[in-house]
Amino acid sequence: MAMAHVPSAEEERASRRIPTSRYYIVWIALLALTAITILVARMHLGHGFGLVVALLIAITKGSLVALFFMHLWDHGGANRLVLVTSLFFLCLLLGITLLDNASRFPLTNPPNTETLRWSPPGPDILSPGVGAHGTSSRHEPPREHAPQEQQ
Amino acid sequence: MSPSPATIPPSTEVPLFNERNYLNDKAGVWSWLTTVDHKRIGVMYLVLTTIAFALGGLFAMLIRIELLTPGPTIMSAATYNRMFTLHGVIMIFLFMIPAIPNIFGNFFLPIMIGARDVAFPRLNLASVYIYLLGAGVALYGMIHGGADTGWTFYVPYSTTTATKVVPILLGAFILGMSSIVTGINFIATVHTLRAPGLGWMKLPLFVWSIYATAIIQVLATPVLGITLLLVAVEAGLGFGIFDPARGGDPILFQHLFWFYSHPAVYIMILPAMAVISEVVCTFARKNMFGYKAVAFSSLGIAFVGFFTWGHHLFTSGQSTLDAGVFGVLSMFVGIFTAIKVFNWTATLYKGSVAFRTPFAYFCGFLFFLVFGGMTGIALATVSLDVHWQDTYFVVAHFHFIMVGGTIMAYLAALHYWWPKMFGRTYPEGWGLVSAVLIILGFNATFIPQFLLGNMGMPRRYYSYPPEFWPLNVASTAGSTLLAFGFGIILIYLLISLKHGALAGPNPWHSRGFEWITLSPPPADNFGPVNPVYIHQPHDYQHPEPGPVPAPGPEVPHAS
Amino acid sequence: MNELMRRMLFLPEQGTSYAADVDHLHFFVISVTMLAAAGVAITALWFFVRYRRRSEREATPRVEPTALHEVIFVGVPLGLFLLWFAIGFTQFVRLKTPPRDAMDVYVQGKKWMWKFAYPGGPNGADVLKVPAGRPVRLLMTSQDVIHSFFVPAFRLKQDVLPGRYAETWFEAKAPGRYPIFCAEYCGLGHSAMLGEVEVLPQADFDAWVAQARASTVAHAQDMGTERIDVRASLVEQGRTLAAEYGCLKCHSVDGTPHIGPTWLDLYRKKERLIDGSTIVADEAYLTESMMDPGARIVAGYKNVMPTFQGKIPGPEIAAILEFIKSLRSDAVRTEPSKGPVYVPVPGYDPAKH
Amino acid sequence: MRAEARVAAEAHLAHHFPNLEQQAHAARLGMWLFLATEILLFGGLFVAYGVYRFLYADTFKAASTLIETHWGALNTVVLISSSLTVALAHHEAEHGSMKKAGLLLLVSVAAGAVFLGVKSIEYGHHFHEGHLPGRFYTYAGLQAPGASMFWTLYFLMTGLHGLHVIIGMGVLGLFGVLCLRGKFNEGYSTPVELGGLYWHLVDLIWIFLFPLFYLI
Repeated sequence: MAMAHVPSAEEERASRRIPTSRYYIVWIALLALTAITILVARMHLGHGFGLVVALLIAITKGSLVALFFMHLWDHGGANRLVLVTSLFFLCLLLGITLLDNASRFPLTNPPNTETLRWSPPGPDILSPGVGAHGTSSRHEPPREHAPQEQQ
Repeated sequence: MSPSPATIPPSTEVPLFNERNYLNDKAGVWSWLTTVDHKRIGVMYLVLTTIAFALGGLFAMLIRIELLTPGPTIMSAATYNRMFTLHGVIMIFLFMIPAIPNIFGNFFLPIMIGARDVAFPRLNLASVYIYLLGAGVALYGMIHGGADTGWTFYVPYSTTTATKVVPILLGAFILGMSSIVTGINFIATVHTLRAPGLGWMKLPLFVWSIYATAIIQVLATPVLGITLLLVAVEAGLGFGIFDPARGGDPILFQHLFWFYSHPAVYIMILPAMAVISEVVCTFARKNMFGYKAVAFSSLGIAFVGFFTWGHHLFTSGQSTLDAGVFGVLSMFVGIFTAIKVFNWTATLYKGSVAFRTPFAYFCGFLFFLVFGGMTGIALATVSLDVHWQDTYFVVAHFHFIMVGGTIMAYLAALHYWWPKMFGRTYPEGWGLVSAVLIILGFNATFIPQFLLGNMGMPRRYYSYPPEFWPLNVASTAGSTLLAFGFGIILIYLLISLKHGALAGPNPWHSRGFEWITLSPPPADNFGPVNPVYIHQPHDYQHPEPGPVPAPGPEVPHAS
Repeated sequence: MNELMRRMLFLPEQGTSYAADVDHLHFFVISVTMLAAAGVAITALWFFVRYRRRSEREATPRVEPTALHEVIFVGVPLGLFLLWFAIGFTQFVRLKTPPRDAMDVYVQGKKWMWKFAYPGGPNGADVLKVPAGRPVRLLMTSQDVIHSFFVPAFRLKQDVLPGRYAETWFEAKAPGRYPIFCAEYCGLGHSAMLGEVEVLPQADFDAWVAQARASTVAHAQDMGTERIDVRASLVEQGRTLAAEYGCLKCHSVDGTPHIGPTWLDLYRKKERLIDGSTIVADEAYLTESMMDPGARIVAGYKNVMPTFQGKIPGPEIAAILEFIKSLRSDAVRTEPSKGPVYVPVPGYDPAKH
Repeated sequence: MRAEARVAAEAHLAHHFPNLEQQAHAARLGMWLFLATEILLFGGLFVAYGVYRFLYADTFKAASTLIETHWGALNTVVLISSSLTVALAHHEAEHGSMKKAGLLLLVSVAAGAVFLGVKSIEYGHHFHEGHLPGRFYTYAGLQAPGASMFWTLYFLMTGLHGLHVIIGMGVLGLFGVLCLRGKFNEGYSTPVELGGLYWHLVDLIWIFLFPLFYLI
């Protein structure tokens, strides 16, 4: 940061006249990208691939909005840092949490087909119906996925 | 020499007590309720957080009395569960998080950087009212039955309990907004309102730490906000976002919750480190040994603090791989604290050390922080945590950091800056007596809890097997001493407001930047002239300039 | 040395080989912690004594650290911390990886008890019997909220989550009895959710299992179509019956408001009726409410309960009443239950397994 | 800048700032910090979406076909265009054309209203079909683990976004009216800029919500 009270170079740059045509160009680009992402979705690419393409297009669109409509292209400095930092920590939270779900003991993930296969052998003490004592009255028993019902 | 130019007229008379100050500049209750003066807002926070602290302390004492015997002592299990929830919620959201940043940060951060107010004064006032609103909503919940979930609000317990958990959640959410507003204000202030000559590498270390705290407040608190809202929505409407019966994942809640609540620990301890950095320099009469290391370690804690939340989940069902990732990252956050501890200690080397009450608290702080911090490292050592997780060891560890760290620093700050804030000194004798009482009482309260944790006593236990009895009695006895200590402080500080000796502008002969102005400071902080900064803070190498110079003549904006 | 440190730190006995290894790391870490805290405190104290202020106008030299200082300040603790992590994580991976030959036991936590089931029977509550010297894998789930299965003597803890399984394992060294605590806060009875691991010599364990399975068959033959295990306490019978008759569909037992008044703390409670009068919910009123529910309705509730006149035999009414009477929010056990621990499963035929 | 505009703008200078540029810089930084908190507020929901999508990938794919893409596409176009008008309004305000700026802001508010109208049509359809969160989920066509979770996330995320649209409309409407009344001038149009930043963020979040719920 430059000395606090002196308008920085970025501010000087920000105050010079920006042609309105720039906004229109960005707008057209955003519309075009929207059309492309819809078309790509119609093409039914592979499961993961479609997601990646859609997110890449969304990130491109988001960057256009942030850079030109929100003037990060002209301002920068601390403002850019703030945005980048917040996105960084968001990715961190998302990344490590997903890593956890992907790598934990498989039965510790919420019921999926894998869990359903792991119903306990022998007498069933684990079904919620048997000891109705603690079942919360506000929720129905976990019908969608109770392991023992899949035997 | 201090941050005033060398051209002070020698005839400058500095009054011992600044008659026309921020306290009496405008009169009347209304002028307080609508004030945008950062100093008055700091004082308002001082009053509010003291009330919260007294309430939280009362609950703590009731909890300790209940645990005096293995079975029921004075209350039912239902009441006990509400007590520890309220103790946690009040102490964390109403006291720990706002206390040092909102009282001393508000009061001294602008003064230290030569600003006449924070960047957004009206927003600053709004944060007080948001705080009051949040406290009010939480209080409504408390009066109408309270919540019995613990301050961690773990699902699915919190979404199925019959108690009034929704108002408490909303209260905590609103308090979070107050915290965010303060954080935004501090960051913008430090970026845009530093006085001429005050570059980043001349900022007082207090400002560095508060700045780092503000970064955490801004980036972490919103995640807590949305998490608490989701729990409230699920408890109130049954949307099932964390409900296992509908495919929800309770561990996801824990990830989101600790993504805030682990950095929140640093929201509580970084301001304490901020205070200690000032206190140690003043009472050792030395510049900080390794200024840059201490400054950047604050930012380091703020940054790495975001990478370690998963060490609260080692036994929760989180994956082994994640446990490893969080385990190793947690080790790095300890390093930054170690740097600070070593540098503070080294600052005393070749200093001129005066033993006053704030310095007594500094000594306590140093020991407790090392012990508490290293037990934190021990807890983050994955296999050890399996035994300690959710036992009294954890309780003792975070109380060592919170009480032994934050409250020691809070008391140090209170004594250190009391003369500046109110123009009068506290009685030194009583100060030392209560400091000794508190440090002894603190050890007696929490060291037995470490041992209880080792024995395997889980936390949040209303009753316990008889083998845990003797250590619980010791802990309760210690907490009584602690309560006495706090009581004494409250009494003598209140008395000193009227009857204390006049302090003068710089009773400690400190070269910290906040001491250049009068005591108590005038409403616009510096009078007619703006301060100009030439030296680093705590620069004691120049010849003693006599009584503290009044702010020098205005220097035209240039750099 | 090991024994001395363990006693000094108030640690419980080391019931597994894993526990001993964890304790050694514990001693290492805690010793360094105490040394560091004492070291910093003593250094500070020495500096204070050596450099105490002698006059109010003392000048001090400016002392700046060299790069070496900061490298030492960072390097020494970081080296120690990473060493601890390396040892600790290796141990943790060991705890998380059950041996292939481990014996499985299913564990279910619920408010506020532990249930255990062995593949092939039997099952039961509160006491987990395992053979000594054999790895045991626990597959654990919860019926309601999160609990945490904690055996201090084994240095073992694992949260138990509803709707999914968690796993952990241990190998008990020697026969003995070790307490189980619930370490994750789960409500009113959290501190009473106690249990016990009973470690038996392998031969005793085998004999116990064989006997329990045999009595299951005998029991199934004896009991015929009898639904209720008459050897259970009246309260336990009442709990089962209440579930069976559907009482719990409308009455909660944990204080939650529902279609009917909660049973928690209901006995001897003063209730306001819809006609404005009050009544003490004693045995007579509770029985009347089962037989003729519409007679006296508690304020705030609708007359929707069907009558159970003639549908419940007398002894069963008594059992349900006993169950209601047992539901006290302040009735907290401080010991594991002493009741009939292993109830054989009626109708279960071990020959098939 | 013209001299009289400079004088008029000085009236907005707070006592503790040395000059207007500095004050605008602080306000902009404060706004960006606030936007960062908004990003992390939504971030919690995006993480929940990520986790549940990971766990119930097929169910989410099946559920997303129940949302009609054309409504989402229309709303995307509406929001992007309103972002353009807001950006233009800021541009005009900075160069002193307050009337134009005010009108452009009011156009943006109208676009926000269109967005909410379309959203309410969609919501009505989902209510009718029983595509509802958690315990309200009654749709018989898709019964699989995680099906109700998709709608929980859909309603929470679009609902929170809709709330932001409403707040944004209020803010832009207020500043639009103030522009028309001449409360701002060439030297001082910071509120218009900050309100615009808020609106762009609302747009930016929708840009991510649209593919996550409507396309994949």
